[in-house]
Amino acid sequence: MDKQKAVLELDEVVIRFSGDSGDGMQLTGTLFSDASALFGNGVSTFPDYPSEIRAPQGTIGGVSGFQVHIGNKKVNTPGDYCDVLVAMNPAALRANFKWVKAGGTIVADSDTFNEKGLQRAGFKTDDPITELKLEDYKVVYAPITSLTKESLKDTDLDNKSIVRSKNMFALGMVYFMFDRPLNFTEHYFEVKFKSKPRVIDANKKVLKDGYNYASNIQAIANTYKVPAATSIPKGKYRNVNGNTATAWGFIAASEKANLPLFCGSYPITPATEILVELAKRKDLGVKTLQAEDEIAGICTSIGAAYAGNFAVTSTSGPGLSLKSEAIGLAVMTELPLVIVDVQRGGPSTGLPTKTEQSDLMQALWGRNGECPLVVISANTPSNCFDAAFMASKIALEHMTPVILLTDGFIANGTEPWLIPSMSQYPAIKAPVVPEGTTNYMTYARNEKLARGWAFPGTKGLEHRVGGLEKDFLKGTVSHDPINHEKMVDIRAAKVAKVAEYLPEQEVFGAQEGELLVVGWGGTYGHLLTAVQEMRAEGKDVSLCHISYINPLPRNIVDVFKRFKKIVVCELNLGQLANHLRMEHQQFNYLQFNKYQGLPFTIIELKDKFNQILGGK
Amino acid sequence: MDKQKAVLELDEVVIRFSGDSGDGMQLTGTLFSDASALFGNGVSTFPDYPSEIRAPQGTIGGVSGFQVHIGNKKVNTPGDYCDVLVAMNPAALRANFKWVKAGGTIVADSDTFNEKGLQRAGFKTDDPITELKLEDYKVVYAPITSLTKESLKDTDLDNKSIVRSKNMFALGMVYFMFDRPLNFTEHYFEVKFKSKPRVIDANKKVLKDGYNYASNIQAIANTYKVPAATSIPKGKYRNVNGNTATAWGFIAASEKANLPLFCGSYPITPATEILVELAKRKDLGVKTLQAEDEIAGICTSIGAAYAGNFAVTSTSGPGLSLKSEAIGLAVMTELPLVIVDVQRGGPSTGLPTKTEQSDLMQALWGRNGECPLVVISANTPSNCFDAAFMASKIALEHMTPVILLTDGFIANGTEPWLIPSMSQYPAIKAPVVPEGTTNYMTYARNEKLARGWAFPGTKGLEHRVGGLEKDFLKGTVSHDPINHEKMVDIRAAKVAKVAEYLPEQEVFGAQEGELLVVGWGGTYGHLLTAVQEMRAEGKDVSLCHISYINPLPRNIVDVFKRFKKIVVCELNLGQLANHLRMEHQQFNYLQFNKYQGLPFTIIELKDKFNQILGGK
Amino acid sequence: MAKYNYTAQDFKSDQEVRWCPGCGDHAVLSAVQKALPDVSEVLDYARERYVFVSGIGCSSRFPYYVNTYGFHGIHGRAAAIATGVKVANPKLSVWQISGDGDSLAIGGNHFIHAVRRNIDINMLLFNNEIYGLTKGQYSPTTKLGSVTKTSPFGTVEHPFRPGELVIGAQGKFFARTIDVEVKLTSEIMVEAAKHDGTSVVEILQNCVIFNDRTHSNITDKEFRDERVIVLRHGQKMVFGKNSDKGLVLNGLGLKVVTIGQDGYTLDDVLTHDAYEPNPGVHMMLVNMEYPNYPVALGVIRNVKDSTYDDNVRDQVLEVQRHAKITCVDDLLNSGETYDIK
Amino acid sequence: MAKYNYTAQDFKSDQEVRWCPGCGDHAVLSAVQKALPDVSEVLDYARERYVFVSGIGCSSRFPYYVNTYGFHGIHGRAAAIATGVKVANPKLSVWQISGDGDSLAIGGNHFIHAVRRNIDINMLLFNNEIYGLTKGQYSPTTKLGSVTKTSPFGTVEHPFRPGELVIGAQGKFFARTIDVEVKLTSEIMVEAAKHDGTSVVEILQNCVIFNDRTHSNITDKEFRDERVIVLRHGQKMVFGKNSDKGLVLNGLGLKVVTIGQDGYTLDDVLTHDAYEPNPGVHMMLVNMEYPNYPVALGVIRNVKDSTYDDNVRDQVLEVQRHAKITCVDDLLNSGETYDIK
Ligand SMILES: Cc1ncc(C[n+]2csc(CCOP(=O)(O)OP(=O)(O)O)c2C)c(N)n1
Ligand SMILES: Cc1ncc(C[n+]2csc(CCOP(=O)(O)OP(=O)(O)O)c2C)c(N)n1
Ligand code: SF4
Ligand code: SF4
Ligand SMILES: [Mg+2]
Ligand SMILES: [Mg+2]
Repeated sequence: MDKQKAVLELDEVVIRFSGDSGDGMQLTGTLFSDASALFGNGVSTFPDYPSEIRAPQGTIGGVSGFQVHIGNKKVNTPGDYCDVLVAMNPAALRANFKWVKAGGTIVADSDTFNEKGLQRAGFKTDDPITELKLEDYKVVYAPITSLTKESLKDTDLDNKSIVRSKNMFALGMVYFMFDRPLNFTEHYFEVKFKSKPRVIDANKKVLKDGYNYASNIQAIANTYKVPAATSIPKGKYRNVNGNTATAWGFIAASEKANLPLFCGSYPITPATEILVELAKRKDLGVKTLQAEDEIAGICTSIGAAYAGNFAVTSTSGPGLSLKSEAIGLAVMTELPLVIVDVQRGGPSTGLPTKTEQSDLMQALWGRNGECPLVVISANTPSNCFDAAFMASKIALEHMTPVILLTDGFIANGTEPWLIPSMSQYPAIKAPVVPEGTTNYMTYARNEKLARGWAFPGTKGLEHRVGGLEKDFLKGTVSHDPINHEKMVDIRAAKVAKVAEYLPEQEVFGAQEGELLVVGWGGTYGHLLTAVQEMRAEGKDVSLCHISYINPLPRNIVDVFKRFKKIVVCELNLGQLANHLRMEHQQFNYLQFNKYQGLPFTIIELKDKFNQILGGK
Repeated sequence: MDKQKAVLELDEVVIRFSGDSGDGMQLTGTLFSDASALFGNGVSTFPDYPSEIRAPQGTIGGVSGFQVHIGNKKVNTPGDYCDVLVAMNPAALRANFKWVKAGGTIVADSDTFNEKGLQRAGFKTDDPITELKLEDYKVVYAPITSLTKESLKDTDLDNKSIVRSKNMFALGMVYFMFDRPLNFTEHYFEVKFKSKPRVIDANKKVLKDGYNYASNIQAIANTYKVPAATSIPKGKYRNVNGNTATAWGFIAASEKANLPLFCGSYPITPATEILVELAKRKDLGVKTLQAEDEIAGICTSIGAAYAGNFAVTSTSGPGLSLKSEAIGLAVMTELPLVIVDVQRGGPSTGLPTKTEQSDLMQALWGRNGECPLVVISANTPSNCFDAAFMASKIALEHMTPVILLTDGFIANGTEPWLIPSMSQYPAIKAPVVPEGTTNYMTYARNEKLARGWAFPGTKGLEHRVGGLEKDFLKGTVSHDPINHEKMVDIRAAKVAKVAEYLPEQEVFGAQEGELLVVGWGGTYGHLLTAVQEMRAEGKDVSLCHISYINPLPRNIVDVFKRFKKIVVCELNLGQLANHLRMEHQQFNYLQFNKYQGLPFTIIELKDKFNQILGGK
Repeated sequence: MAKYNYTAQDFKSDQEVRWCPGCGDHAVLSAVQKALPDVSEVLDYARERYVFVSGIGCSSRFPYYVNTYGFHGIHGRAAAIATGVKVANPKLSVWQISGDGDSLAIGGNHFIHAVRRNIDINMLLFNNEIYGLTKGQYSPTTKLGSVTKTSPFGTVEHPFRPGELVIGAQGKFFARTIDVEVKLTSEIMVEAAKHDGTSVVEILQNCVIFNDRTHSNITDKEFRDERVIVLRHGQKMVFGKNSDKGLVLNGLGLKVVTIGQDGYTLDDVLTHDAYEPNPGVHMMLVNMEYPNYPVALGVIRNVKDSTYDDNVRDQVLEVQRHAKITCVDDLLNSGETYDIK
Repeated sequence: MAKYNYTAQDFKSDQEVRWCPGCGDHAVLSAVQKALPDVSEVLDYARERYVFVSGIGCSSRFPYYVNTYGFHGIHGRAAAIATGVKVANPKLSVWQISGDGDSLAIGGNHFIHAVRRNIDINMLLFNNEIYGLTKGQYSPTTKLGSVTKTSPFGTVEHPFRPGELVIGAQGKFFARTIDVEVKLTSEIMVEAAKHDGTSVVEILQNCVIFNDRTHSNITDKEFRDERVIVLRHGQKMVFGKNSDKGLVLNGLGLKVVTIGQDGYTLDDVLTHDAYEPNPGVHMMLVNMEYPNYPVALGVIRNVKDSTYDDNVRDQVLEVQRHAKITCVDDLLNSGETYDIK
């Protein structure tokens, strides 16, 4: 090992914290990323936790990880591979070593690398480093558990609490390695444990002792410095994950539409936090109803929409399946409703805590009959806010259900977000029928082809809606064949017409050329980074990342035809590619697909693009 | 009116019986079609009834119709327009006049054309014929109600029963018009009312009196004769509708597979009769469970499949929506299961008693995750038997859920069916794991990529399945990324592989040429007739009617490339066309779509095909 | 001092009523249309405040025929839709219309959860013990052994007793009536409307086409008085053409006695207490079946408790009283933020 | 004469048990694994005859850990899947494993219908009053006012009492136990297995992570004896560390008395009759709540009635005895046919 010590300046670095589910790795990673964001770095994070709450201690099944990517400019992904891995036990090492860059640094708690620990993690020898062929890596074995105990032996904390503080010792070490100030984290302790001064002191002490220990030992070869970003816009920031941003986007839409927000929902990983976030907002008058199941979730929302609230429902893939029939009812009754699907690995229960983009076809087609609706997607954690806002605006102004697709990766991932002001957002004007309107025709339409929305309780607008086919104007039940044909057409036309009110598709990079990368949803950061890097290398690659999937942007054909080749990249078997084949058959769509429950890596993307460019 | 009377010989004729829901038109039509079938005609029928059980008497909403097409050779559709309309009241006339061929014959019960009746039916004048511009039609006003009363005045039947017999009077009239013997129908009375000789006599009398009345009056210009078909294969026949044939196809598969049949289902129009038919078959050991809802319907079936029964579940579009999530479970657990969807007009509750083909995309894609399964369709009422048999064979031999799509039109329609012998059908061999097998690997696969099916209760084969992603071999839960990718691929490959075991696609007509008509499902009779007629007229048109939708037949590309133009005809907005665009993007697919809740007419099909041929 | 002066006519819509002639639904519709003017006066509800929500079934066409707001939902989901309507706008008077299949088969889960939450809606359960609209399959209330389209050899399932299920789900209001008793039905509708919380009204309804006379052994005029007992809070539990029969306590159960016989006097007869929270006696009353007992009609259980919609409203008000965040800008700027300069 | 001589070990699978350390599920698993050898002897079940069916939730991972057949279903559908398994092969001994969310929230409908049908399965309801797997949202059994992830200001819903709901759905067998009482749980499992029909066993289970100590005011060792009563058929309803407390009838209700005080003797104390079909007393027993009453454990209700699976089997046999159609060829040629010559 290299014994020299110096402060090296880096453009970016990726750190992965990993340990048992009970080791507090999510918190440790969050604190590190918050400190880095406050320091002015570009930051992107991704938690990676098991579907068990707490699998048996020390086993691979129970390993919980949290990856942080920081940079001296905006970073768009949490990073493919990490420079530093913190492994609180052998299982964490075993589960994560393949994510460490060749020659990277591994900080391990040597106290846990005993016979029992190694065996639980499935090691066959007492030399995990050799066993995993990590001889060329920089491994820092530190007795973190015993040092933590030592550090806190004079406090009156019980033993369990003391041992639980070891993550802060590790964090202190990492802070030293990356030349980070401790004050942000110390401030966090002060707020969090306001009424328990002794706990504050203890945490500060462990953190500091970890920091000092790292500075004292010779094992840490270098410390790194990732300077604050200069290219990042100035202003007030917060870190935000996709689920919180989604919830807040709905609340923002409710404010702009001046309609109470109602969310009928049922918990499901990884969408639950949207409901959790909304439930907190009684201060803003948000009503959440945790229903008995997903069907009741959407049906209460449909009832609320009929009654004049702005209604949303949140779920993940299996829940979207259950909501299918009721979505059809919302289409037929032409009520505004946003259904957000935080996609996860499928089919069936599948891989509930892993990410995937495999619900697109279900969103487009998963209902009986010709049953069109708007489908849009979100790109990044903070973009979930805008996507939720736009989904709401479309639903309310066009009187249609909208499915918003996010995914586990952006739902749980965080990034710094330049806090917007609501004054920057457009008004939302639903076609509410005013009291006093005479001769209200339930299915008469405005220029958007939206019907008028009359609220129960309003005198003179009494009317009936339902799931049977509707008369073209009156909205009464109609079995007339020609009326049905007209209604099928107009429902399709109404959705198609939304494109006229949406922004045109933008292209990152050259506006014409060799290769157009097409993507959608949560792969944005990876696709952008890959394209950026390749463009920096002089390659003729551009990115067309589609947010509006149905209807597609009105200029999409113009965009496509300016490129020689198109490659559609998705975390599924090619669902957007198929959608494009249906909508715009004239183009040849190459595909790049991955379905491992994991995001793309920049490396595999660039390999693929280079191969396509080379193979022309 | 032409006063001459003669027996004219016709190749084919279409008769439509229509009246109030309570007027017994379904029975009347069925008796006429049975008599014609027994006589040796080609026959095809279609009932057309309202979604109300019994709407108010005399209103349009309550009109129930039954159309019968008979010919001197096999007829493939119930006919576009009718030669003769029987209208038991003004509402029936109003609802059906547009279905009468120009100049056709209308037989009406003049007793019901009073002020009240006309008004209920929405006539504004007392002259419905002029009001509907039917002056050029042959209208036979007969006082059917009073003549029926007269006919039965000496019986001891109560008045209500007497009036209810008027349909038999009308039937007698029609029998005269078409020179039909009465004995088949008389025999029916004898069987049906075995223990009530007076009822037998009364019915025979009314029928005869109707016959005689028609022969006596001068109003009936001609009687027609449609000779028995000579081209129809000889043998033992029965009339069958699609739902019965479907149910029987499952029972046949159960016999061939030597596995008990289980059906968990929930009633829904127009699929209910499958469950009804299966419930009758306790004699053959069929177990039906009328579940509390569609989800329980499929889940009990999945449980039964796990336990080693051959399991099916029946539904229509909204029910298929509800089953989505559980279908994913069947895909993941790789259990055999047939889901039959009798399609109806959508979206949502839509037009429950009308036909449509708009659930194809839902069948293909309506589930979370990458969740492939086999989708096949049935073409005609009697073909439902073979389709259900094949769906079962595929499910059981390939260990996969199969969705069988039929529709309201063929489910309720009937046609004569040359009764097959079970010896003509192939054996069904499910990959059941025998007791004594050692080292059973739950997800190890055979040459079809089907896993072995081990029945609970068998010693030594204890295993666990479920909805979480499965280990490639052992079938235990696996969160491994590469394993997931392998499993997504193999599930897709398993379904794709089914094509190797299916018949190649056949083409009716020339095997290459100008225009290939592509269709699927219940439009077969109409497409075939249109293509037959055009070929007879010397037009270069062929028909490719696809039964196996996913996977498509392995020679489909070969078929398509031999034609200059392809037109895909469907009762939806173009779902098969879109499926073909996804699967075989290289061809240009013209479309002809209709979505009025009605079948195609031969006329509109031929117009369209001629236009395409002309416009080349 | 009548404020609205509505008549039944005001609650008739222009839609043609499409039930079979002779269907019990007609009578129920008319009873409801007769009750609503009273409800309006008693509770000060203008016509536009009513919303009728239904599922799918013959009975579920009901909303089309009432001249106010209406939602004809999907099969089984009426309770969930109605819940959403009520929570979204608690000022509305929400009426759920649902058949025995709609509310107890496919809709069973929403039914028990609405009852448990005690959301303030009025649920009319049209119990014809059959699926009418789909033409005669058995339902969860069909009597054991009945031959129907899907049970050609008789059903093999024990039916639910709706009242028992309601109590099992913590129901606070349960009433029972029969279609032909229009006056009693109207009276019960008013009581249901007045009750805060989920009011379940079971209507023994005749389906002339597919299950004719299923209730006839208690509803037929000639012996109805002897086989039903109409319960009214605070009144003695007497019945019979001559009001000479009564219910008395017998150990832990109930017994039918003839007043004046075997030493029983009117004093021995129980007085109906619909307000008793303990469900014990109400459970016995809802479970009374002919021929051992008269079938109980009227409001059997009517207990005050907090409602879901009130609780939601109170909680929102309470939180808002102390709220620091009052608009989205506040929210976005709350918690951990930092400045990049 | 033991036939199988199984031990608990025979029912342990090779899968690593993945519940949190301290989770109540561990104890239940062990109780079941201890009971199955007994069940096998008593009912003559070989190991391969058991099938464990579950939904989704922490508790629903149970089947992976039992070395026999198992089906880990989808959320809420365990009762429906288990029903299908049992009807398909009535010889199997079917055990349903399900959490309070799985069986009473999303699975509520299948739950009440399985109970109503009296299908012969054993349902273990792991009631931790929380959604464990999804990390701590309230469930339909969460106490009113509880703060959870989705009720930051306290819940506003009245919880179900599972036993009450079971009786409302015509349940014939209901028992209650607590996770830590491994012996009692094992004993109840054997009783549940012996009962023909749906046997519902509510297990008061602790979720150490998201709802720690929710049952502790009755399960904590130091006062457990004073706050629970273990009911056994035919035995007096006595409880307390010194077995000096008992339940007596008090009008239409129950009352806790101390034997030897206020003139109460052991003779006054009720004897538990689990076989009584009339649900009156059982309803009171399942509803007893601390602090007014001790919480009832043991088999509270155990009533014989025909089961769905037996009825199905009997009907098939009966029909087949007179059957004219015995194969598909018969069927195709039955009814109206005709010859074209
Ligand atoms: C999802 C779904 N499943 C099934 C149906 C078919 N269906 C419509 S109404 C009904 C049952 C009707 O019975 P009930 O609720 O008792 O009402 P009734 O007609 O007797 O008034 C059924 C099974 C449907 N419309 N939707
Ligand atoms: C269709 C569907 N909806 C929601 C979920 C998410 N989910 C999984 S388990 C669960 C609840 C778990 O609670 P409970 O049934 O009480 O079991 P416990 O974990 O407490 O044992 C939920 C909401 C899911 N997996 N599938
Ligand atoms: S079928 Fe029965 S329930 Fe339906 S409208 Fe007719 S009589 Fe009424
Ligand atoms: S989260 Fe709770 S219920 Fe789930 S395993 Fe952990 S302790 Fe048990
Ligand atoms: Mg009904
Ligand atoms: Mg739970």
